[in-house]
Amino acid sequence: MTHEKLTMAQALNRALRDAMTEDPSVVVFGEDVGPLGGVFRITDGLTADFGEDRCFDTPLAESGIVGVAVGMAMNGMRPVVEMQFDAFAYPAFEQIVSHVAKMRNRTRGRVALPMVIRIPYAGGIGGVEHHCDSSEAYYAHTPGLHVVTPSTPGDAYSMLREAIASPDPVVFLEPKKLYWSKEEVELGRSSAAIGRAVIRREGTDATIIAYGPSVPVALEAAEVADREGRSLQVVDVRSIVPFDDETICAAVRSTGRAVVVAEAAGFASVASEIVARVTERCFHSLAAPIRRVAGLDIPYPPPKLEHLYLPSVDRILDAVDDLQWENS
Amino acid sequence: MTHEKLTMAQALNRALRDAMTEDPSVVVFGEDVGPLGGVFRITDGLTADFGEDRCFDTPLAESGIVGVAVGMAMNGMRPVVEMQFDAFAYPAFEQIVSHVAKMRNRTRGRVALPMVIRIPYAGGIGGVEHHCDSSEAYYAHTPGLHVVTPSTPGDAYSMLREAIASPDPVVFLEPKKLYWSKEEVELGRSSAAIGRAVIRREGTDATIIAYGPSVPVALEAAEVADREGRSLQVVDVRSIVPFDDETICAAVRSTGRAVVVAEAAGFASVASEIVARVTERCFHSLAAPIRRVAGLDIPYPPPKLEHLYLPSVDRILDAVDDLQWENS
Amino acid sequence: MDMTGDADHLLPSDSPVTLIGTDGHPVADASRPLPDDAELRRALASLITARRLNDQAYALVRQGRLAVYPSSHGQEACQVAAAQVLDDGDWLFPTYRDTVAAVGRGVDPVEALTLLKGDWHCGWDPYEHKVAPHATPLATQLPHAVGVAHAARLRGESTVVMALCGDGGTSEGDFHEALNFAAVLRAPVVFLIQNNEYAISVPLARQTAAPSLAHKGVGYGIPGERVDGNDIAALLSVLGEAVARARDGGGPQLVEAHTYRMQAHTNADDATRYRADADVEAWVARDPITRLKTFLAPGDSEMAALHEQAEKVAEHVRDGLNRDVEPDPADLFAHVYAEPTPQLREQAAQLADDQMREGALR
Amino acid sequence: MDMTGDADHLLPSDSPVTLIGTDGHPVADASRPLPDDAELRRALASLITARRLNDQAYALVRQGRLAVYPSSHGQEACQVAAAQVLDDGDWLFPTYRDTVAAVGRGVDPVEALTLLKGDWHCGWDPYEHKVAPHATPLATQLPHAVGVAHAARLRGESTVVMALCGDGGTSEGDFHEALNFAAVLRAPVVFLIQNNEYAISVPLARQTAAPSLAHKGVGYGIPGERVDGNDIAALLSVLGEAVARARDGGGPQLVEAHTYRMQAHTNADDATRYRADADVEAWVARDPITRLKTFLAPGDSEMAALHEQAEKVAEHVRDGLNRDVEPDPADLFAHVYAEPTPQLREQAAQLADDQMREGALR
Ligand SMILES: Cc1ncc(C[n+]2csc(CCOP(=O)(O)OP(=O)(O)O)c2C)c(N)n1
Ligand SMILES: Cc1ncc(C[n+]2csc(CCOP(=O)(O)OP(=O)(O)O)c2C)c(N)n1
Ligand SMILES: [Mg+2]
Ligand SMILES: [Mg+2]
Repeated sequence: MTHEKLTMAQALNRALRDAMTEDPSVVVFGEDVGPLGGVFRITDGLTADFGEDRCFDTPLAESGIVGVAVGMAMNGMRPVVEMQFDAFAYPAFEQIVSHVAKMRNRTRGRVALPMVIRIPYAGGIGGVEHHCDSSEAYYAHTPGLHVVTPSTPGDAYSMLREAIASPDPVVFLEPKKLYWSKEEVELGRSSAAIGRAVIRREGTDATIIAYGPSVPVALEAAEVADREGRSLQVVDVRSIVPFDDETICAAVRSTGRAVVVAEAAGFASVASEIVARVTERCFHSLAAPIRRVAGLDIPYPPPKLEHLYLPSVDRILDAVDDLQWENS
Repeated sequence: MTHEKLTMAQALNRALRDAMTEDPSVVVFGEDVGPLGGVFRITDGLTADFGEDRCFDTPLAESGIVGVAVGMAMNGMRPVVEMQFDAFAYPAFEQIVSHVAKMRNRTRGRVALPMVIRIPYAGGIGGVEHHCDSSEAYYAHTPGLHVVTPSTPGDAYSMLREAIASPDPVVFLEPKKLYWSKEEVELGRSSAAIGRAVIRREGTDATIIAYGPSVPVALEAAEVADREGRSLQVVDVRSIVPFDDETICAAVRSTGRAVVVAEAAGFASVASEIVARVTERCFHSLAAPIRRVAGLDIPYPPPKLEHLYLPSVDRILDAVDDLQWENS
Repeated sequence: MDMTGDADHLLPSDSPVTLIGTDGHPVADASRPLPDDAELRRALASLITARRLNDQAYALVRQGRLAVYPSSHGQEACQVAAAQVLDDGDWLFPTYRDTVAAVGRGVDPVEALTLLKGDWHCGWDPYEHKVAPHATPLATQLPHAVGVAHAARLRGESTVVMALCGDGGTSEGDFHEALNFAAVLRAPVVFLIQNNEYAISVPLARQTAAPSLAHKGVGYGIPGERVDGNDIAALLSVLGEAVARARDGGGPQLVEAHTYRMQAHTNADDATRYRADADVEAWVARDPITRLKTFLAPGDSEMAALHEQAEKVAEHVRDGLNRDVEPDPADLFAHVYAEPTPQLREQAAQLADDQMREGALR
Repeated sequence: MDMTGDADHLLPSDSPVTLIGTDGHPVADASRPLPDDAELRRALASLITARRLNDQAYALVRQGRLAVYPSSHGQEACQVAAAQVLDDGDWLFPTYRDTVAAVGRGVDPVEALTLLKGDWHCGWDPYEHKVAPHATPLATQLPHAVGVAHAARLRGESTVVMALCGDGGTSEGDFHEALNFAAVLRAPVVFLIQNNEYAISVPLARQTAAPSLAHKGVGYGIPGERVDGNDIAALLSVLGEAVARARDGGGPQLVEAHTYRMQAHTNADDATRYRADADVEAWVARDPITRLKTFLAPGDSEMAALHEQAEKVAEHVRDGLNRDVEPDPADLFAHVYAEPTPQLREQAAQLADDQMREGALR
């Protein structure tokens, strides 16, 4: 095992390289992923180093990209495709829901689709309309897809390796505001993060459940709370589907209070699911109803107003304050 | 006010006719809605009676249908478009999410899109793959859309009239297995069902919250429970967005126990949202966690197995049994 | 800056290629030679079986053994030819109407009808005969076909993919994207449009204003050709050539076959609402089987043998569909992922539990 | 059964229509007359303002007043012509790169930059000048354009819609569906593709294998034409004719303008990663403004007046963008629906509450 200090963007690039080196059936394609290296440079240098057959630019058509990936996955390849931004995956929605998610089941397991759909998602970078959607609920609600989202460069590397190696299609959501976050990354394949949440910070008073772009915000809130004398545990969901009920419910039972933090509009969201399933399982351990700190139920706002939309340390701490401490 | 005994399909047809008669800007289009009258005959006779300009067949392209409707709505019309089946609305997903839902907000209210997207949805009719999806969560999670679903011919008539008259886009979900259900229908515009849930059956022991195709199943369960000595209240949500917190929370508070019933796969669904929001609001009135009886987290099964997927009277009653009666 | 802009080689011929006329005789000034006798006799056998299969399936619908059947009565020549021109290593991507084409590739007709019987979605192993599952969402199979072809090409294999589509399906965005990808990638795909003049109730004139569907190739740089879809000789020739060209690295091709759907869209459809019986009648005279039979003039015993063979297939289908398979509820959870998620295991256990209790109650 | 299959009238000319050559002189064997002098002088004024606007916006990006700007430097002739050929009652559907076209219709350039400044999504009232909001999701505006045109036509109005699209955008399914709907409905829409040879980093050859983008009309039965996109005279002529034809009930038309994006995709893009400086240099000689200036040979005082006018616009933009607008948080909830839902009212109250408390803390 080697270690290297990498940004999340570099870690993802490294994961693609390592997977392509190990397995000749891994191919990367999408819009601008070739010579340009992708608008976020995640595929930087892949065409130069692996050739045009292994990493190539396609025509500008997301349904086509995903549909062609389905065919290639049917025929022995492991395609990793990039959707340029979250909202630009919507043209591929029919392919994703009606084929990517259903092919294995349709054919009683005869046709597997080992493919990864990489989607830079969520906000916080001052992007204009259509560049900041948190679209995880659409995929998480669709049986047949794995839906994962790393919050650290280390997880980005190992989870992308795991996603590429998976026999099933994985919607791989990359929190674009964390592309430039940096840490020491362990290289090589080893992790089993898909299906496993992780405790990012220990704490005893309440549990903050977050994922992707919201994890650093949750950690910051815990830091502030700590200074104010409240001990918050932070759980990083990482794997939305499959969901790690075990780790997350154990965490909530240990504190008896919880707040779910997610950027997506709250209505009928992954945050709703977490509240519902944790409540179903931990009802009598709860001193207060689980609170949600989610995006507002509005279209993602323009850059000058996005700070009001995004879960913030203040909003998280307010929600924690609301957890009926008078009952304890 | 006149009354007539109509099936839900006839009630919808009547609503279209009455709206088209009253307002010349109402236009109906989609696949096979012209001379054929739609595969479910909801648009039967409209071309003959109102002419080809008012009700017409389009090329076979759902994104085009919705996109053209957006343009027509921008320019003074009130389009009512039909998606032939639930899964065949997915090609239009980008248009629905990125434009239909956002145009008003994008333009600070200057461009309204008074349009209705009719979608026959859900299962229970022995349909093959792609003809039975419960897709409400995708739309309900998207801010900017109204999402409604009637469960009776009367509501079908009045809610479709209201949807067509609405200044906002409405995703109008028609439970296809109820097309042939029949009742006395009050004609003419009057209702304000969008935004309002309704109590379909009074009861004191627990509240069943259901919508669309699940309402008759919930009522049947209540009937059976009644014979077994348990009094179940049944709430028909009707309007998923906007959601009627008031009526639904009042109902749950009155019984202290609740089961949410919906056909869609349960994960990150409208049922999750209902559990989450009712629990948030009624936590201390609840004697037990709210239970969900939802579709399984699998692709909609083939006809011979759909009975195992669908919420059934048995599954509802089992869930009611699980509501920790020993605590009361 | 200027592209060469020459479209001549991409344009289809002025009228559909026909080799055997509606009267069963070779057309006088045919643009190409007839396929050889063995090819045509093989086709005749397939056609007769195909027609019998269509009729049998329709009967099974009436008997309630099949939930629904989209018949290809009248379009059998297109489907037989599509299968016949392929090699073993090639792939076929059928729509819901292309049961006959799938069977032509070797798929067991009972397995081909699994979807419509309601037992499971896809009844056959797509890898066994290299036949993709029936595609229901229109045109969505076309990019898959391109992907399969491109993957094969990357590995240096000589696979060709035959992708089927209806006239209505050409209006979908996926048709456009698939053809464009195929052209840019030079993927070895033959796109065959069975233009049967209707998309359920919608006639071609409401579907497109193009001079012909074959003209749609031009915008992608894909050569288009039109062929009489009820003339199996022309189909074998045009499709055979397209397959050979694709195999030789010539890239994709678009073929429009002019044919007609003699029955309703499915048994659930009422075709009298949108077309006149007389229109249908006119097409009886162009029946693909009658035409080939007139041309080949097979002897009575030869015909008897072919019908006997078809009858065997029909019997096999009847038997297969009359056998009630009790689908296993565990299957619901077994194939969603390679390994069921903890959530699915929980739901499966719950369901098994429910069923046991119900069983106990009975 | 047989469609007439004649595509000749749909095919574009062999090379792009050019009226004024790169040397600024009328081409010898031009296929059509030059627009009149007044038209060309009006265009010159717009071009000079347009170029100034592009430069100003780029400067504002560097100063941090604009988040991002997709420049149309080099493509101004296309956008000026697209606006100039329209009547007041007509509609324009721009992409994110078509700020200049929107301004050409009368939209205040400050309002046109609202999106890129980050204050709100669309800064102008689409009904005021009949300019739809900038469309970001590629090709999605094209079906809207068809809908606006069709609605007008149903009411018997003589509206024509000009729908803009990039070369990359032609690959999207919505391009296909929009053109097909327009053709079948005979909607009065002129589709103008600004082929600037790149979609971000992807060159045209990876986007399509078609003889030209104008050839894409054939598959829909829509006439296609190609025009030199840096020759405003040719653009005014070809687009003017297309608009007149659409207004007269002649249906939609597809026009491909050959042009070039002189700057990076946006300021965030690094064009040196995918194209050589020399390629860009070569296009300097085809600059649309130089060309028209050479042809019209305006006097120094005339030019000074035009530059002064352009400078005023630039100043207006500078002032407008340097003014800090404090967007009102209440706007977040005000326009999601005609009436905020109870849920939105609750969230708005919560937000106002949060802000008040934070305000109190400050
Ligand atoms: C995306 C999508 N939209 C709608 C449908 C419903 N539908 C099934 S068949 C059909 C007509 C298809 O016509 P065509 O492509 O000509 O094929 P044919 O049935 O004539 O063989 C329609 C609209 C569908 N299956 N998929
Ligand atoms: C549906 C969709 N996919 C991807 C993008 C991201 N994107 C923005 S501009 C662009 C390139 C567009 O190229 P082209 O159509 O040629 O227009 P140009 O930028 O050259 O004017 C891409 C890929 C988008 N905006 N919408
Ligand atoms: Mg057809
Ligand atoms: Mg371009």
